[in-house]
Amino acid sequence: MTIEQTQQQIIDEFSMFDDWMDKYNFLIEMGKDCPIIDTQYKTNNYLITGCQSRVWLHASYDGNLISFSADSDAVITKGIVNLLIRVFNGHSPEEILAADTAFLDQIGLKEHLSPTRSNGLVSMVKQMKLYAQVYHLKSTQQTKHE
Amino acid sequence: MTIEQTQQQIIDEFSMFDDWMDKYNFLIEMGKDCPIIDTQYKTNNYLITGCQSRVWLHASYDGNLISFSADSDAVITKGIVNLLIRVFNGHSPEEILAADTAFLDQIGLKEHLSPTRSNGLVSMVKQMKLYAQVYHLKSTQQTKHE
Amino acid sequence: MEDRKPFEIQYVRSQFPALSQYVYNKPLVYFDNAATTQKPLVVIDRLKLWYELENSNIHRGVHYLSQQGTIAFETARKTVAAFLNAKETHEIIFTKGTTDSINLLASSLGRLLVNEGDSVLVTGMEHHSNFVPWQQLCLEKKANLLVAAITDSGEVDLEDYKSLLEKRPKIVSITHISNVLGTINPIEEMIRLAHEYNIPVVIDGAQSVAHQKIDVQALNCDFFAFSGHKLYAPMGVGVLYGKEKWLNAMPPYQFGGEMVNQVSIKETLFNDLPFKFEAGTPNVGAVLGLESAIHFIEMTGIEQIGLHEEQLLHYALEKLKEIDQIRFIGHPKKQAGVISFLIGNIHPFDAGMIIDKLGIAIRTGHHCAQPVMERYGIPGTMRASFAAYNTFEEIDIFVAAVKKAALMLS
Amino acid sequence: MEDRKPFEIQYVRSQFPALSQYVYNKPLVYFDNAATTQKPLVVIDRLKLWYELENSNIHRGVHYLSQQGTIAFETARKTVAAFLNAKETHEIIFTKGTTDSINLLASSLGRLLVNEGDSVLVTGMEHHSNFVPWQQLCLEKKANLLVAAITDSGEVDLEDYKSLLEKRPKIVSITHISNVLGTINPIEEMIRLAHEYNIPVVIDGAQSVAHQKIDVQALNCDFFAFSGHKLYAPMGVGVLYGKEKWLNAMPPYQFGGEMVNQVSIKETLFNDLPFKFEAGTPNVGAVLGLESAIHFIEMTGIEQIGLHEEQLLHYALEKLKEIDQIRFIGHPKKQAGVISFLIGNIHPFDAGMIIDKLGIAIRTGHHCAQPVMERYGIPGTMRASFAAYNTFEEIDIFVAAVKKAALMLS
Ligand SMILES: Cc1ncc(COP(=O)(O)O)c(C=O)c1O
Ligand SMILES: Cc1ncc(COP(=O)(O)O)c(C=O)c1O
Repeated sequence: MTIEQTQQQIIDEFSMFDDWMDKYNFLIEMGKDCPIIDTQYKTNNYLITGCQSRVWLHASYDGNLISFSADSDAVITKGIVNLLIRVFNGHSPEEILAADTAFLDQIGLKEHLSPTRSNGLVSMVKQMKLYAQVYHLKSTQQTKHE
Repeated sequence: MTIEQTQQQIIDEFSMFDDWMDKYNFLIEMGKDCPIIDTQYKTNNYLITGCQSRVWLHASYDGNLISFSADSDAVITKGIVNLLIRVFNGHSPEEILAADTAFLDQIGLKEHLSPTRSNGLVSMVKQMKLYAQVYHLKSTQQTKHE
Repeated sequence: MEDRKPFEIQYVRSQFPALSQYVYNKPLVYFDNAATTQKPLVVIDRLKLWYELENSNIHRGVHYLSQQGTIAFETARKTVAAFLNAKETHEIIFTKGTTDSINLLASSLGRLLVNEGDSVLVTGMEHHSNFVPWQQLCLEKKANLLVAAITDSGEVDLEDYKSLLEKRPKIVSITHISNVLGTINPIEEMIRLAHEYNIPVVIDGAQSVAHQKIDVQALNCDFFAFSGHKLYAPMGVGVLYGKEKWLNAMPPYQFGGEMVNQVSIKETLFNDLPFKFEAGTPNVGAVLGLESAIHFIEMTGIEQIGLHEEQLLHYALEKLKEIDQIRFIGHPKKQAGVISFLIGNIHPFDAGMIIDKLGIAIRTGHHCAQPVMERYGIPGTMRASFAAYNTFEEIDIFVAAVKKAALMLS
Repeated sequence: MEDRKPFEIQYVRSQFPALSQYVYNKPLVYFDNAATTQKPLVVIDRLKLWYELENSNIHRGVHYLSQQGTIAFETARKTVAAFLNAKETHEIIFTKGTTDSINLLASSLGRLLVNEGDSVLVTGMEHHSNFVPWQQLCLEKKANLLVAAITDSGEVDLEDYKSLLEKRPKIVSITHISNVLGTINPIEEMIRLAHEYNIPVVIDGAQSVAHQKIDVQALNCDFFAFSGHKLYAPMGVGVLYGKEKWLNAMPPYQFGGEMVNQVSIKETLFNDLPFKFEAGTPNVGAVLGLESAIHFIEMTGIEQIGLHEEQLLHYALEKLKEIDQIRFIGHPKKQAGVISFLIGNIHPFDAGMIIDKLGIAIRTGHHCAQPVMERYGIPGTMRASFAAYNTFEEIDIFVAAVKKAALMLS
């Protein structure tokens, strides 16, 4: 599935919820399902700043695709990270860099997109794109070296 | 004349003026008539602070009565000082200390009484009373010594 | 309590336009009063009148508007002095808030009193605004910051405080009421103890001034700082009360118009109190708004307000106890209308998001008091805080919301 | 000029409630705009709306009002950044006014750059707020304050300025427009000259920002400071623009809530820009009012405003020349809508009192620029200063009043 397709899938899922309660219950469930980060990465180095809850995010790269794992001490935050991971996981750095995140607005999480929102959704997206940027540079440099 | 009598006289004089123009013209005339301070006292020591215009005030004491002289670089200010001098001149320290200055309000100079009014009317009255205070202490101490 | 006049809560509420709004289609329950209070009509109208008809720059102006503005501003200073029972009107300095007041002190009083090897004493329950300025002063001066310990129940450990006083700190700066724990500190005693060593005491009154009568002469504190916006007044104005002898001895903080008497290329002579500490165009509108807020408090009755808030506190504590796994952070013997709590291991931010969706404004997080969080080993708390206009019904709605959040999150 | 749109002065005036009042039974003529401007309805209404419906403490709050307030506040920051054409939004720091902005710089930039034996360069036409902070910094650091001379016509002596630059001052801080003389300084050139030595330049824009388009990137100044209240905005808010690299390098100024990332008993980690420089609860209401004032200016057109004020200036200068013994203090080649004058040897305070009684608000005195008074050997001046809403008829009334005062006092 492309990034856009996953985003559309999430939009469809959320459209079934009548009210915010169902939506948040769903996020809470997603939070429980989050691909848990390896404890060795649960350190300050992997901490995303600017959040009221703490979020750790790790990315690995197989030379082709990136996979993410994360954790947070707040479950709703974890649900939101997990949404992002579902969207970006298993894509190339270039695809991730090119993607937009308007779907968050469409599923009614717009309020979380404010740069000053203390859950740091914006910081998370930034961090994921940063990983993609780094791996993108790595792979282009490797290509050059070859 | 007592202090109260002079004040009443001034109130009567001002009551003849129909508008502020006449009043200010009168103050300007009074400014020109101000008992001019001896140039030796036109120094920073005799300067009253807190005025937009500069005012120098000097007092002398003959062991019984105080006389004041003053100058200012602004003529309306000088007119106001002169009013005060007319009221307080030739009175004993005790009379001056006991006097109030409500007449200024009654002649329509109330605005000048605001503590932040930059012509420092309040500072002038304070300074005159301070002289009276000093001479009062002097005379009571002398009495004690005798 | 029998003979107190009925507190007309509906009348009080009717004066606050912000309270009748809906948030997410639910009537707003505003329990974030320790962060800032809503504003009564008298305050909003005062601001409006100033800007519609009276606005001008004050002091030194000869023209009518400037004169009238100056009188109004200086009258407001008298109102504040009377409100705090300051001895002299010029002991009242207008600042932009508590943080500004305390930074002024850390700079000016700090330069006057603190040298290398000296120390400054605060408590472990300070807001960052009464902690970081002193910490940074000490770092700069190579002095020591002494921090009086907090007990498990959320009170200052007076024995520790006394033993730290023996180190003869140059300044003691303590909060009157903790913005996290609600603790009302025994500042009368703490001031008395510090004065035994002739140490000047700064009181951070940000959380107390809207809730109980403050008498700076009776307290005998050397300084008292608060923010207008936590006292039903506009943002952008605060107060620093200081004893005349200290304010006279202290060097100025900021430099500029109005605080200056005479300037030449070579040197500058500073103005007298209070102007010495008020550089630049003051926030006249907000100062007049603060005066109106004080009138509102006096009309409503500060004792009545305090009593009402105390009843709200006890009612809320009782109701919250019904919730499984509720954990109160701090349960001091004397508590103001501030409650910090957690539910089991639920993250306060999770619960806060759900409670928000129910139309209730509480605060979650560390409340700018990270040393307190560290003390209790928690990431943050949920905090509900009350003002004159809150009701028992609002507490019912709030407790129901907390229960719902607990249910969703466990 | 032929094809400019007609400037609808009556429409502009109708937006300012304060202008339609009477003072001493005479229609108010408000010519004290360099001290502070009157406020348009959009600004007053914005304040009202904030306090009636939106008020809350921003940042870090999860609840609805706090979220919305935060978004509004940060959007206002963007508006200010666009208004000044700053490269980055976080280069905009909200302060309480120009004086606060410059004191911040004298403290933070001063600590970063100025040491014993160094120097700081200002001009002889600075407002005390851009003079005393640097003077006191130099006194504290045992550094030298260099003061560029002023010519008889009221302009900075550029040769003197250049020769002082050769002393390699660490900071140059200059006013864009003199609040006494109306001189528009050639700051583009002055900045360029300073940059040849890599010296950062601070611009005091208090008197310019409401009268001409400011583009901080085109100017290439390192800092630009102004006050909201001189720009049709409420009191209690100012701006400090600074280039990111400087703001990042500078130590914080005040300490407290919001500007802190992490606090422990031992140390404190500071927040990123712009929050690093914004300790304590910000004046949200006034910041939103400032945003509305910028909208007012943009709707009216800053070029239109500037042109209108220029016409008022020239008309007033012509008219005043009719008066016997009129003395203009300063007659720079490029002059903004600020006129300082004297009549023969009449004390400005005397004349000011009479002009006041005729319903006209002008300012008399040293205008917080005593070094300028010293330069010209005068006790003070009368100053008339114009804004978007002033009219030619008002100038006629004003000139007639000056004539009357001259008559009464000679
Ligand atoms: C105890 C205490 N001190 C200081 C402050 C800081 O007040 P302000 O942000 O108004 O400067 C607060 C406000 O949160 C507080 O609760
Ligand atoms: C050139 C100049 N700089 C600085 C200031 C100080 O501004 P504020 O009093 O708003 O801080 C003024 C205001 O009079 C000014 O004209």
